[in-house]
Amino acid sequence: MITVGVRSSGARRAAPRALLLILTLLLAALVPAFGKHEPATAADSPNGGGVTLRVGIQQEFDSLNPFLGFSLASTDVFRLIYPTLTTYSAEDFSVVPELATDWKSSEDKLTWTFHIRRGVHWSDGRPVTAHDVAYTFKRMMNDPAAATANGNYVDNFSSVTAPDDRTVVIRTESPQATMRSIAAPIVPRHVWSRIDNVAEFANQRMPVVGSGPFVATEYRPQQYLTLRANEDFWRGAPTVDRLRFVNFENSDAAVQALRKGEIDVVRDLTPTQFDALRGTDDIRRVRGKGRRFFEIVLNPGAANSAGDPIGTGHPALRDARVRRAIDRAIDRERLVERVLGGYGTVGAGYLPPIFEDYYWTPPPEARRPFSIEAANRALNEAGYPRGPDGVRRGPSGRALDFEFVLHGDSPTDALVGKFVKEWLSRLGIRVRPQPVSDNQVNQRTTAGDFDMVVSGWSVNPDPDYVLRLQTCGARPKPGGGGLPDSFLCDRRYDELYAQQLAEFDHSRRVDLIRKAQRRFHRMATGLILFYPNTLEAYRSDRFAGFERQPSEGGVITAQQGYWGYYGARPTEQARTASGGAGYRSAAFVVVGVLLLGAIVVVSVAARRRRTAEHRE
Amino acid sequence: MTDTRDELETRGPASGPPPLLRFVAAKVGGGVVSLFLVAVLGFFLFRVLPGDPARTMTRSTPVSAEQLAALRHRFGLDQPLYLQFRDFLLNLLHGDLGTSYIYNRPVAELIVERIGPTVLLVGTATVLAVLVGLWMGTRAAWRQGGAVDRWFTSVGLTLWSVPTFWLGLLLLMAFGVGVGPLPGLFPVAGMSSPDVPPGVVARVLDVAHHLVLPCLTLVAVIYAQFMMVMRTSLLEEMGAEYLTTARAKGLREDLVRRRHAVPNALLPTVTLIFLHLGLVVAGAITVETVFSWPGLGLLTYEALRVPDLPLLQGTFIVLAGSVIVMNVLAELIYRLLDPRVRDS
Amino acid sequence: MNPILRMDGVSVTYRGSVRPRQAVIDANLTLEPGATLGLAGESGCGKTSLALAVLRLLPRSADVDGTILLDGQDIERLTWGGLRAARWASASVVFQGAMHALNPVRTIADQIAEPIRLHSSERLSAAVSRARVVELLERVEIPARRRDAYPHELSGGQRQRVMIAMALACEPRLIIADEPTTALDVVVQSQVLSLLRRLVAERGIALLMISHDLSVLAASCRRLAVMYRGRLVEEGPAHRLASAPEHEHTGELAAAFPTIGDTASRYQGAGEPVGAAGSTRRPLLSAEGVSVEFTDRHRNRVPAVREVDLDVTGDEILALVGQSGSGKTTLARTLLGLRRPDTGVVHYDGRPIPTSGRRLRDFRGNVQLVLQDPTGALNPRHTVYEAVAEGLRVHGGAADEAARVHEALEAAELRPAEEFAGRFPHELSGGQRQRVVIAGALVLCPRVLVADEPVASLDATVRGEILALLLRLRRERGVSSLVITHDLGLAWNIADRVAVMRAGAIVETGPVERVLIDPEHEYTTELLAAVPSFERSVS
Amino acid sequence: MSAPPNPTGVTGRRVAALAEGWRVYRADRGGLFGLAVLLLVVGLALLAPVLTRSEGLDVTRVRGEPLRPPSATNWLGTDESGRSVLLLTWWGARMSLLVGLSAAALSMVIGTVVGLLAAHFGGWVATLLLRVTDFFLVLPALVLAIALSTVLSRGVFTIVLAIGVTSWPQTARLVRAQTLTVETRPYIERARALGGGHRHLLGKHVLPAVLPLVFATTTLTVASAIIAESTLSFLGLGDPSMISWGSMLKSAMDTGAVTAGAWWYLLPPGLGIAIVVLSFTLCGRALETVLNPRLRGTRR
Repeated sequence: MITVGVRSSGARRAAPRALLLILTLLLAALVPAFGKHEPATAADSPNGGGVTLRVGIQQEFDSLNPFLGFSLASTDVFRLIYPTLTTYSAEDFSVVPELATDWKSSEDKLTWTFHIRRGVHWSDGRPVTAHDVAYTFKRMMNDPAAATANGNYVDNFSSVTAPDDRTVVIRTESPQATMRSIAAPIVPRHVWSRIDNVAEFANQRMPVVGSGPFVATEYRPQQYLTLRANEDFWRGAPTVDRLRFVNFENSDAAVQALRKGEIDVVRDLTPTQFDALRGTDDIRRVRGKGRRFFEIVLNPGAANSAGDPIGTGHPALRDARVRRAIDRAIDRERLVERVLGGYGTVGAGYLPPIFEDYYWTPPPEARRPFSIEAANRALNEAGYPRGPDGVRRGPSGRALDFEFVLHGDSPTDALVGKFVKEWLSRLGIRVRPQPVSDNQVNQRTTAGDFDMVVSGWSVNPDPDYVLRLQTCGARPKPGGGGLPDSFLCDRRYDELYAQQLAEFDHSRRVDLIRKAQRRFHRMATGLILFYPNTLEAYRSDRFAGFERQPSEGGVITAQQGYWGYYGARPTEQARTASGGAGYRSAAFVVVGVLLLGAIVVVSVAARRRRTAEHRE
Repeated sequence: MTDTRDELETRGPASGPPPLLRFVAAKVGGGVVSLFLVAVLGFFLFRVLPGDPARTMTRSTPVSAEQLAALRHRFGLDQPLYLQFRDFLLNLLHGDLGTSYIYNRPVAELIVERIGPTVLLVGTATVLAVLVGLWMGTRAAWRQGGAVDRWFTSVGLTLWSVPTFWLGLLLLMAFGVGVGPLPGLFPVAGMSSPDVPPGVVARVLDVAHHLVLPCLTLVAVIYAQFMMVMRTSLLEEMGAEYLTTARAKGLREDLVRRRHAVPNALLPTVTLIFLHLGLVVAGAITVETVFSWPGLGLLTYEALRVPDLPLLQGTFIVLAGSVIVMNVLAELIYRLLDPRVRDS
Repeated sequence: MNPILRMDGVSVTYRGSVRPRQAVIDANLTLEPGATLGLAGESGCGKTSLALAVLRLLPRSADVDGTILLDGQDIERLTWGGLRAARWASASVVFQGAMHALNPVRTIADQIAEPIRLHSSERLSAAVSRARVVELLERVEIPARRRDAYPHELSGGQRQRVMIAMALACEPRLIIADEPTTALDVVVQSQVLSLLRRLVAERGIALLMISHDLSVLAASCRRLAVMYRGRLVEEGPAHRLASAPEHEHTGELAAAFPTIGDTASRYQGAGEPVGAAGSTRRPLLSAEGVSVEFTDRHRNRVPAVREVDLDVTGDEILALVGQSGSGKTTLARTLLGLRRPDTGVVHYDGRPIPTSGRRLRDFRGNVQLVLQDPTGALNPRHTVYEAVAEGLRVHGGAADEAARVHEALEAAELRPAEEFAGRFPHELSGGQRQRVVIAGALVLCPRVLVADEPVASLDATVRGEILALLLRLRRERGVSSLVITHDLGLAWNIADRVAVMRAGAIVETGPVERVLIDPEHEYTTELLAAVPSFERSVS
Repeated sequence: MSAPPNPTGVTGRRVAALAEGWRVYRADRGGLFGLAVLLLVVGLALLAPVLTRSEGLDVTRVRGEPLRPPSATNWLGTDESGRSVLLLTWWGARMSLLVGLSAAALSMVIGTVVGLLAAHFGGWVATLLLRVTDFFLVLPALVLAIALSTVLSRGVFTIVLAIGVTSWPQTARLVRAQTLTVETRPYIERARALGGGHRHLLGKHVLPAVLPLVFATTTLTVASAIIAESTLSFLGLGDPSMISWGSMLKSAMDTGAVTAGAWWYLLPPGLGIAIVVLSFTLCGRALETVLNPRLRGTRR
């Protein structure tokens, strides 16, 4: 032991050996990790032939537990492995049967009866019955943890029963127009009734028992999730044999992987990447309309549900004239061109153009086109003169100096902040962008502690949820909680909202929703800047095409349904090529490099030993 | 003035195990205190942060106010801070680091899952960097001011001056993506390919293939530290009189170096190497992010973006804690290696 | 018989960055087998360079001219391999400061065995070399069981013995001992010297011993050579050089190591307190039952000073002598109020010394400290003027600061004061620096100087001047001195009274003439016996 | 007759001491290179408002096409908003240097104070300070800086704070060691014997002896602070509205410059960091050589 530090000559010679030993040990330490998932993959060898659709994603699966998972990545998977009562058509988002073959509601619209499809089986062979559906909903109603992700669907339920294997009866507290679009995944009762604590259950025992077009078979956190095709899917087996989601930490890595053919589809491309892929061999780009809108909320004088003012909003923003003037100072066309690289639609009413029915643009007389001069004029007329420093003053003499809260990790926010700051400075309004963490953005939004804040929502095919955000009811309760957006609390808007919720006739409902958007636009509490496109790309040598949703200008991945993955059309080349071809050559490269290194080390050492005697 | 030392008396050899035990106890005790401080720091740092994680978790998903309240309750966010702190400490003792917001799973479980890849990456890189650094440092110091010294030093310093993630990006572009005629030799992301043929050898080779670029990046950035430490440490020894003794004995120059100078210079280097482990950890965070290496660093980065406070807190405690543990180990090892402090 | 070492016209020149420096100029030396030669000289005179040149151990920046024949071989013409073979086998070295000359992380047995294995013609088995190591250790009186000890586990004397054992390992014909005992206490020094003397005599090994201490050399060598500024100025039999030096410098060296009891070595004015007897007999600074304890690394309380009573009366020079570690420096710090005694009390002028505030500062003005190492005692960033004025400034400044600094410099014999005021310490010689330190003390007009080894780090030539200055200050300004020293000769030179300290306690106090000539305590006798002197030199 | 010190003589000697230091420094070619580069970069950064027009940074006014390769009009191409990368790099130098220098200054102040106090005063204060220092020394600085910048709102001040309060322990350790060394010097004891109090000792003797080395280390701290700034920005913890080299790299990566092969956007800020950091490191090492003669080349 004494000689450890002393016998250096021995230590020197031992060093390479020690290194080798350590490396071997480190590698050996990993072997069990590989073995862990072996049983799951044995049945479905990676090279067992067939076509694998590999999708690069840049978001983690927050949970594979359908009661807990919120993230887009997770909900996308749930749609593939669990059934839902109904789904949205790939063509135009119309509600179509899925697990429920048909449904009807009572006269008072309070009782809904769904009939469950026959011949559908869970992946472990058990049949899917009405009891599974009832179990799932009841668990969400009774177990708070199970309500985590989809509790909002059952908020209004008073009871759920399954009188027989094929019938589910749901009673609601009040009429609800969205009853036909309950997107909550249905889980097998025989599996989940054994789970006591939903909150702690990761649902990672592979294969996951489900009944969608695919079955999850292998999961490596932060690396990939593999699903195999469900041959017994009631609609028929999917066109690919396997589907794999591969995690990438940044979109550049994903794009490189696409270029090298390591993955087949990539989503959430930046405009730059999208442009860079133009003209690349074997890669086709897909520009789809997005479901998101991007808005700037101007604090109109936030108040809680009791009507008491809260937050630190600037008084000048309570003046709708100021808000409209600000709106006129924002050049949306330029934002779409510079921030989105042209891949987006200029913001208009409220709901995005992907939903053609509801999409509303202001008529010419209501439009507020970009004009700094007009905005300046409007502010002058409204009584906000410029102070000696060029900054306008409100009636109370307070300078128009606004805190603009941004999401710190969002490049889009940062860029929009830069533009808005410059434009408003020409209006005599000082803007101080404040990039903060998402948690803080949300907290400040809820508390009304902002003058301007960036906001944005993904809109479901049924727009009820985002419409409700702008009602008085969405304002936070005095004790905290609540989910406000722009703190618009307008009697006229609320009336329109209530009418559309109780309206079961589609075209009348559309009309009401457009009117509500017009009111929202008029009040100018939320300035809708743009609707970004969803940019995707795929390997055209391996896939001829995908089912898009909607079929006109829609997207491949993250649909409101499973159509994109389910209806992928592999090329002949993809069917015949064997996987893992690139791997062996890579292995040879590594071995070669290692060997070369070893040879160099040995020869240098030998030379040194020979010459050592001659040197001083 | 050494007036407490009595030259007449022969100072005995090791006066038994008690001092050593006391030393070990003191060091381990100090480490435990530091770990506790890390835990406390981890808690308060991340809890004083304003923000509403519940809403962030459900970002852009339709949820009701009731769901949010239930979430806040589930994560204990509706409790007063001191109660949260008490629960945090109690849970920590059981190895429970709370539940991640973004993964909806126990943080401890996530960390255990990711720790292997990080140990592989950081371990390999550190071992390589230490070997390369020590060797180069020895060569550079022995011929101070010579061509070898100048080259080693300037290359090392230049690489040290480059931001880790930027170097990683360049390597990724050059060897992962490929530049001009050079094809992408190495994978751009991840730790293993999903479509590797079965068999341990193939899997190990596959991981090694993925390991090359991240490991290279990390080694390139950190080895200079070890090299400079070794160089300085050896230069300190270069003028030592016992080297003159060794030369007077008729030893060859390389024996003087290997038997006498290097073992002495190595001792202070050991502690400094461990002190620089924090730097390696820092490098791991960025390297793992650039190369999508599924380890703790990447987990930290994931947690950062939200920020997922329990997860950040967990990775903070684990990363800082492991560096502290390594340092305590270093002190113990040093104690064993250096006869001068071994028995005192 | 051929001489074992022969140097003809050897010069050593260092190629400096500015200009070359000649360390050794035209040295001629011859050493017959079995002969002993002492090479004396002040620090920096080139004696170590000359010794290292024998084995070509000088740094690369050194050029050696002339011929050096070691055992008949011209070492300049040897190949590296030949040179390596000659090193240690023909001549070995006992280096100064064995703590640094031994590798701290290897056991002593390992280090002793290294040259044995290296220079052995056949491969030695581990057992053989171990037996040889044990034999060598026993020869230098270190028990064999200590062979696996590391250097730091041994005392200074033992380490030096290990160096000697190592030097004997290959049975060389010449041993070069470079200041082999400098860092050691007198008692240990005499033990190590007698061991070295005995071993070379037994085996007929030639010895070239280098030291600044003429008495040490005289005690060990038959012939002495004196080196001064790179040149050998005098060579001859030891007793002749000691008793009748021809060169002026040899005389200076000899004077630095006075013969105790020889009245010629007593300085003018020593032992003759001036002033009225009544006023001076009163203790000015006194310790009553003072004890001081330290806390060591294991939290044990270690007594450093035990129950000491000591008076410094006005107008006297009191020498406090003792070996290192005897607690004399701690006692001095306590007397200065830099440390608080754990028990007992220190009085100044009849009152306990204050512990804080203004009164402590006033007390500090009266009792001043002069330190061993003048180089360290001056802040290298401060000019002489600033260093001297520092005391005044600390005490609130003085309107006539410049005048008082000037006066203090003159009093410390730095004349003309203007010339020195603007200089930095590194531009001064060692003696001048010590004068600046003294001037810095004098500027406050103290009544007592506590001088801790005031000349230990100074060369022989300067030593006398500083001691004379202390005497003159006593005579002209009535400044008492408490001189702390390990050097009994110094006490004999200038002190009125002497106090002998051992292991924290004062064992004997009395007038110099009585204590040093007719000691009562056996420890004093022991100390006196260990002092090397010309009388006891090998003749 | 009084002998006032000759002020010009003293100054002359101090100048001579500086000249000697400069002579040693000059011998270090790396140090000279670093100094030259730093002078150039700092000069350019200071003159940016004079030599360039800041309108080029205003996203609403630039007319350039986004992400174009270098051309006659834009020598280093354009960024995703059509701004000149050259102009951005130029102005980014200001922010990067500012952050680096301020963070290093903050770390220097904390480190020096803690180190001095820990070394000069014994007892529980020193023990506590030493414990804290050791604790922060082993704590991975970047991890703590990440934590801090997550907690605080984004901005220059946060970055400076996060880097400053995590990088001081090395300085504290160095100052402590140096102070302990200085305090063993006899002149400290002499000053104490002269009656000097803590302020006198620290102000007149310890601090002047410690400061040069502190400056040398701080030079090295600036280097690591600039890297830390870019790393924090890369991790998304910087202030995206400020123009620094780190935030430029972050924007480049966010917009997909790697995929687009926009090397002109990735290389300038990265090279800027590398060159400036290298220069600071070289200067710091050269300064250390000047101040610590032991590091100068001597060899037996």
